Amino acid sequence: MALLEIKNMVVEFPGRHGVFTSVKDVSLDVAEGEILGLVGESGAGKSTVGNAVLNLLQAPGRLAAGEVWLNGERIDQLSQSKFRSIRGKRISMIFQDPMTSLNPIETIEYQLVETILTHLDVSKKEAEQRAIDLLDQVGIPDPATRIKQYPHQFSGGMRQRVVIALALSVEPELIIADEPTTALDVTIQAQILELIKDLCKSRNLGVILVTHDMGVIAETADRVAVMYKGELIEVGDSDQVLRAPKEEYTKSLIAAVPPSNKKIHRFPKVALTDSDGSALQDFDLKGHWLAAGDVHDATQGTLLDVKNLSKRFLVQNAFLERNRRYVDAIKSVSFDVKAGETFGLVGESGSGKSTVARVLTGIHPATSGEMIFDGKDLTGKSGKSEAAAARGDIQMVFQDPYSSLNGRMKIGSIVAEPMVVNNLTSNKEERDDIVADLLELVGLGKDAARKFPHEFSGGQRQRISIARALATRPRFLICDEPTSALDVSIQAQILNLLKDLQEELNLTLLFISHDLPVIRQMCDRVGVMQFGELMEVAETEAIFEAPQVAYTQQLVSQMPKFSK
Amino acid sequence: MMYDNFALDCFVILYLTFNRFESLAAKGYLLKKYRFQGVSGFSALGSPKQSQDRTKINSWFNRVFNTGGQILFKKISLTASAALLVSTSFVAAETLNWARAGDSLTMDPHAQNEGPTHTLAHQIYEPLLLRDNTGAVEAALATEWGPSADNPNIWEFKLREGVTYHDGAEFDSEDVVFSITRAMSEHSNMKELLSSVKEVRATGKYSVEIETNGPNPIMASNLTNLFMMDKGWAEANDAVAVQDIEGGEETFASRNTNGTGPYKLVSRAADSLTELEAFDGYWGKGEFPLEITKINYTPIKNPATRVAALLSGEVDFIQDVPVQDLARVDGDENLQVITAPQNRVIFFGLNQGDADLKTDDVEGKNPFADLRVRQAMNMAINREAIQKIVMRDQSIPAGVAMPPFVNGWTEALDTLPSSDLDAAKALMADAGYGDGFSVTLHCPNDRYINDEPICQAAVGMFAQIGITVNLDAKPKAQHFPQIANSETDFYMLGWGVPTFDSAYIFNFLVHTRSDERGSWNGTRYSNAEVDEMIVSLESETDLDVRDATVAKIWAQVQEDVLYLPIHHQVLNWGTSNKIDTVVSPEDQPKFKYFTLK
Amino acid sequence: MDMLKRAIASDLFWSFKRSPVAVISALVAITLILAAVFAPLLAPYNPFDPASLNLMNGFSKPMEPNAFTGESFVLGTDDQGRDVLSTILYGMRISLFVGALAVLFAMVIGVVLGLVAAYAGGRTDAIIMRIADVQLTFPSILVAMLIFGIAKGFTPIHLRDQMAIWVLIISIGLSDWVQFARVVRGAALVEKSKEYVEAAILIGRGPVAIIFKHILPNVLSPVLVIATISLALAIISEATLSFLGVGAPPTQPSLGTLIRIGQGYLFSGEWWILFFPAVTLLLLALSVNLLGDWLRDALNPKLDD
Amino acid sequence: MLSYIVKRALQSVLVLLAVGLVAFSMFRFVGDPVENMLGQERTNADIERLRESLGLNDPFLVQYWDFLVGAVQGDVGVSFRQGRPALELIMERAPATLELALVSAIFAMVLGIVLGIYTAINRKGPITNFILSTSLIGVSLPTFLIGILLIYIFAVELKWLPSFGRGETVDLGWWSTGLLTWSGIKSLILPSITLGLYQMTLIMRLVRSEMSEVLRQDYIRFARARGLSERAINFRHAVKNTLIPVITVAGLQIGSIIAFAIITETVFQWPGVGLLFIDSVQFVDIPVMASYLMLISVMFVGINFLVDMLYLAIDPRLRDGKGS
Repeated sequence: MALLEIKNMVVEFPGRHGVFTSVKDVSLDVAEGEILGLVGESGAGKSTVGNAVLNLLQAPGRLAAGEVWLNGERIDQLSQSKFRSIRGKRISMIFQDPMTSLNPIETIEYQLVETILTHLDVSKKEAEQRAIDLLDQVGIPDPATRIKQYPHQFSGGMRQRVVIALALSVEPELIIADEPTTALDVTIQAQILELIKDLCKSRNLGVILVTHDMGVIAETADRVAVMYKGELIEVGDSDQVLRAPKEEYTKSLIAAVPPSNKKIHRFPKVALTDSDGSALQDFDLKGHWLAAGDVHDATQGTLLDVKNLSKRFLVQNAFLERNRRYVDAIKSVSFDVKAGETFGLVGESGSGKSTVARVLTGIHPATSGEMIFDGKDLTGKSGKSEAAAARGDIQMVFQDPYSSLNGRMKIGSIVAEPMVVNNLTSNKEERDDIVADLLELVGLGKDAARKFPHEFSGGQRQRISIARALATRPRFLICDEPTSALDVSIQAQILNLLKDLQEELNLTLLFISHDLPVIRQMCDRVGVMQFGELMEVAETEAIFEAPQVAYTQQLVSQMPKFSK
Repeated sequence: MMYDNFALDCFVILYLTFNRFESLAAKGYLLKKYRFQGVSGFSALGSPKQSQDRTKINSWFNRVFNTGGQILFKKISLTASAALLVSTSFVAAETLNWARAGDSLTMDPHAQNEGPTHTLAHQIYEPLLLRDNTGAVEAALATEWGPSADNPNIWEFKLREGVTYHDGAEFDSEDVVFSITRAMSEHSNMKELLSSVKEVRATGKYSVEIETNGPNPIMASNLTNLFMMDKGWAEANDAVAVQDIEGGEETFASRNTNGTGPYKLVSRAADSLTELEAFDGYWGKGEFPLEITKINYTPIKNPATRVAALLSGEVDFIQDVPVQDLARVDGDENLQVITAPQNRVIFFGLNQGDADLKTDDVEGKNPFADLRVRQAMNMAINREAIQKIVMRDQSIPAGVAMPPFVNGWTEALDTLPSSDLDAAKALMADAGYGDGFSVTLHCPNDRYINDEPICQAAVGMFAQIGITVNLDAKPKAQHFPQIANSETDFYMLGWGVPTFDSAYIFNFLVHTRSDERGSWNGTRYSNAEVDEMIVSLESETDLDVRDATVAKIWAQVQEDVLYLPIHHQVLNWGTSNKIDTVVSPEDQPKFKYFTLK
Repeated sequence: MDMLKRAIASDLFWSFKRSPVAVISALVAITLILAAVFAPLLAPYNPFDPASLNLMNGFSKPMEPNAFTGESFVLGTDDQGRDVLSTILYGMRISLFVGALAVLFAMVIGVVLGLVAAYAGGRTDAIIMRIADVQLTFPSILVAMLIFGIAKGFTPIHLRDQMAIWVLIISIGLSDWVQFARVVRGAALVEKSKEYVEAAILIGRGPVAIIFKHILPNVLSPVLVIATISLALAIISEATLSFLGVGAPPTQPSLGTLIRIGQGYLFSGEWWILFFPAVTLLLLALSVNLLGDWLRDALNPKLDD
Repeated sequence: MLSYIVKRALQSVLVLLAVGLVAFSMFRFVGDPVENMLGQERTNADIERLRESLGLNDPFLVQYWDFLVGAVQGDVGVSFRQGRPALELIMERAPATLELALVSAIFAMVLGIVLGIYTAINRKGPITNFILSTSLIGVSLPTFLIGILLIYIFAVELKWLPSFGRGETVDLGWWSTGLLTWSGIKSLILPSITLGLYQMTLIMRLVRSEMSEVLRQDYIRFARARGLSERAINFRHAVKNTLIPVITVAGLQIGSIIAFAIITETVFQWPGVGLLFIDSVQFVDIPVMASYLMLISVMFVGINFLVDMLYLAIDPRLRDGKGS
């Protein structure tokens, strides 16, 4: 008998445009000691399933049909008060973001003890001891001291351990982990996944691991359930589903995942993925404005030369110099980028990779160091106009497709703005033509110019962002995590687009990402950053196959492996 | 005999004052307009016992005239009248909760010359002479007084014997000399009233004389708010000098009291609560009703709250009842309203002296300089409508800027101008302002009864003859400086006459503005002939000549339409039914006269 | 037309239609505002024309002929013989005019300072927010009384009678800008950290263009909410100031002045002089407040349940 | 921590200086005190002499300097109206205002927080809608009218409560309190409701929106997922997190309660500093006006400072965010 059995679950959200069915007739089961990976892209309904099991659907969502059985007992019809004795005690949940999952103004002890006392008939003393033991079990050093601390005194990974301790505090039978490692860095992610796996096996827990990350599934799950638009597409053993998917959707989904073990030229075009509805047009660039001029072919060899670049931020101002606090975001970083190549920067959060991009583009001034672009000084030391002229050739695509476009401007104005500011065109007609062409080029069609950003999906917005970046006819395009907020299938399309544009327009790319497999697919050479320092620069394949520095070795070994 | 004339002068003023009451009352001029039966001060006058007093006084006055001023010292038969006033002997502790709009500013009796301050002081301190609740001058700490037979510049006073202060000290002539000298000192606010005094001398333990720089016929009137302090107490407590507010000091006397009055101060929190209780050693025991034994005095600023406190029974007596609430108060079974004409006339002043007005829209000309415009405006004011609607009958329309109590007042002068719009328009057209003009009217909004609504109503009335009046109504603190600094061309002013004599009006309102006179004359009116006549009043010893001059000045003022009179104010007191009193025309209740039903 | 269609199709309008409170308050508010705007056409009399007034009409009861003149008024007349209905309509004009301009004034100052503080940061931010603190120390009542005093000192005599309204606008506006500044600063700090601002810097936009062209449109929603609630507040503030004697002049009374005048007749039985203006003010302020409330919830997507 | 306090204190002094300057420069225009200080019988010569002796003819900066020098020594001058040191007057009246403000603040806070929490937990429903709509009436009518209506109903018609004043007070040293007598407490009821109604509505709305926000946080969902009771979630987790931002606003509100007491005190003849201020404005009693404004700023700055400290005490994130 399965630990948890979901039978024909239907979840509905009544809304303005009628009832939206988020989960359609899904049946699943989880056994003791088993990790079931629930995978799918955004909107697949995978998190909703988890919430529905625990009766935690956000209003106005409702479980419209289906049954949930826990250890032979039907629980979906229980009253809220009876259900409370199941939550936490028999089924626990782990949320995505450890930074927000803990009450910031109570100690860890308070939150643990409170949970224990809610469910177990033990004394306060016993509960406190139990809480310390729990922290010990999830791998928090010096638990007796740290238990008195507040959440903000823990790092992200440690907090997720606390969250897990909380979820385990009264020995539940089942844990629903909703994207438990998405907010964490690769190295921490590996540790947390390892912890979940250990606990599952040692305590004979059932685990539902909800995730969008195929690599995580491949590493962790015993069985996989694939969801798409509320429907369960395919269930099976991890190996079988990932290596030999039966269903078309699963096949195309897996095809879109960047493999960690090899470099492929292009992601295959897939039929059933959740496409952003755009199609890359065949576009004749010959004789076009974008390809006009000969600058793009002019330079060979090194296009950008960065020497001893440093950036220091003031984090706490004070009247006296000695009381001010600074943080060194980049410490004496040197690298060069050759014309036409894609140079990758990889690193975990806080490694300074995004700061490099912002200093290069002039969003932040450099504290010290040199940046020579095509023979011109970017720091402005040898003349502001020289730097400004060079900067016109450097453009950037940002990480967050939602915040990188001004929601109050029409797409046409957004794309045209760089031309207006830099007086690149003589009149509005010319500008409108170029905007139309750019939107065609990135596969959106010229009608997009009259719409507002909120009318587009994430992938489409990234295309708009790219169109804007191309509007000044740059030679050097910086992509700062351009796909980290996107689903894999969309990511595949955007990466393909970037590769196409690079070829057609002879662009040089600086590609910044925390995602090692993506780096492997995109880059010719890679620099690895940690704590503001550049640890290692090498050819991409060399980094992955024969990392030289210990940190790089750790990164590569701990990245979720999804090989094809 | 010269001297007799001075004494007479004083008597005449008093006589005229009373006579005015009588004649007004007799005509029903005041009475017929009151809605509230039996509550007007003058209907009280008509009550048997009081009219007896009045008759006595009148007959006595007549005697004075008939005997040609043989009597140097006058003595009002106070004992007799008091005996009539006191209906019953002492009642058990009776507390009166009393509220009015403002509080006394200081307990130092000479530091402020201001209504609420004097009113409170009157319960605690006493002057040599005072006005009783009917307005009649009565003996207080002086029992006899009058100009000296030998020297017209000297007034002689006989002091009451056996009077003690609240602390037990005895009252004598030293205290009088001390107090009057103190009131004449630099920081005293009472010194203007004593500006004619040259010296004060004790001529015996219980006799005092005041020497003036010239004959001062109205000395008695100037002394009715001049309180007597104990010299010993002041010296012991370092309170000899009057508090110097400008210099930023505070004295013992500004917070502590030691008077001879019927009530002594128990506690005081400024703007909040002042508690008084009857003084056991008061000399007037048996002479006055003194039925109220305890007084709690609270200023309540907001009119609605004040009325609410009366309606809810929290206070027994409020001094300023908004006219619209009189009916409600009088209709309450536990409350009554009593009214009396106040010694105050309300009028508009016009800048007729300047060549051009700052606030008008006429270029290069001053429309107010044209007599016809002033006449037209005088005719445009519908005084009866203001009385009926704005004042709810609680006013007496005025034809002259002089309260009826004042020497110089005649019925003829106070005749209302005809309210003839067509004639007014014709005058305007004659003057060349057929199409009207615009001007700003400055008005206080916290000084007189319904001051702002009166101005507002006047705006509508002037509009009828084509004058567009912009109304600028402001608190008094901002309004009065505009008059003083000649910043207004058209303003409202109210004038009370504490001396009951026309000269007071002329000095401040009619004389050309100069250092010593005309300080309240915002009209820029300057008539050398009139000025000369005004100055002559000060030393004119012949009563008939003086009266003739007064009449002449008034005739000129009226002819020139110097002011546009509106009405004489009427005072309203709202009290609990158990209280029996008349309204003091100076709005100064003196609780020793209050009786309880 | 396109705009209208978009507006009707918008989520905001959808949530509006579903909220009966919002619909009713909008109807009431719009009716009152229209009545005020078209007062000269709707009002049976012009209470601001002193020549047309007859003092003898004073204190007429609603719907009853006056004892002296025999004239009859729907809502009665006040102490000056003005038709209460007309006075309310004209008074509402003054109240709304003062309220709207005061809010506009506060909004312009608050939004500009808030944006500058957020964008510039550092010392500029500290100075602006410190000024805001000082401003908060002076409650609106004090500000108004002080400004009244100052304005009197600086306005030429012949303009002083018209000064009141403008002083009201400035003083209510001055005491209100801080909350605009605070909210805008908060919202702008969030917007400033967004990547579209970096994108704008990158393409060479100057700070002024970034502040006003990029950040400003994105912080307008909370500004709109505050503006609505401030409007109600400003109308009430004006009434309160009128009680302290620094309100609209009695010859051109606002609703607040009417209430100040009317409260004197609460005990005397002439209830209509207070009642009708008070109810109008209540309806106006309440409906605007309720609209603001609804708008706040509707514009906060997180609360959309 | 210490440097933070010193910094705040320095800033406060700057604020006070600024307030002093503004206050002083503005009061010059409120009116002319001379007119009120002299009786009706004053001559033009008297006016000139008094202006001179009050220093009103001195240049503005000289007057401000004198004022500042005095203020630093705790001497802001003597009331033109009552002839007593202005500061002493203010301090004598402060207890009345502070008690009124305190009771109003407690009324506003307690009711505001309770109703705010109720309406946040029960977001829809007839009671919530009723509370939300009727509470708006409190902010849709001017304070003075509410006060007068309350007097009319409870004092004049029902005769339950006093219409004015503080009732009997008891002196505890220099502090006079109305909280120890029955009549004092009865007298407090109407004024504190009048004064607190507006703040109550504000606080209620603030609590409601903050708490709605908090209830959407992940840690609340996580608490629910751990099986904690709704009671524990709402009152142990949500309320505490809600109250942190509420403290700031509530602090500011108490500051404005003291200032808004001007109106309430006028309506109820409450013998506090607000009433004193209004009397002073009408009398152009510059020293009292200036002291009042300084008092208000000191209070405001003080409350701000207290709020900051309270914030530090309550929120662990700030507590060692500053220290470490």
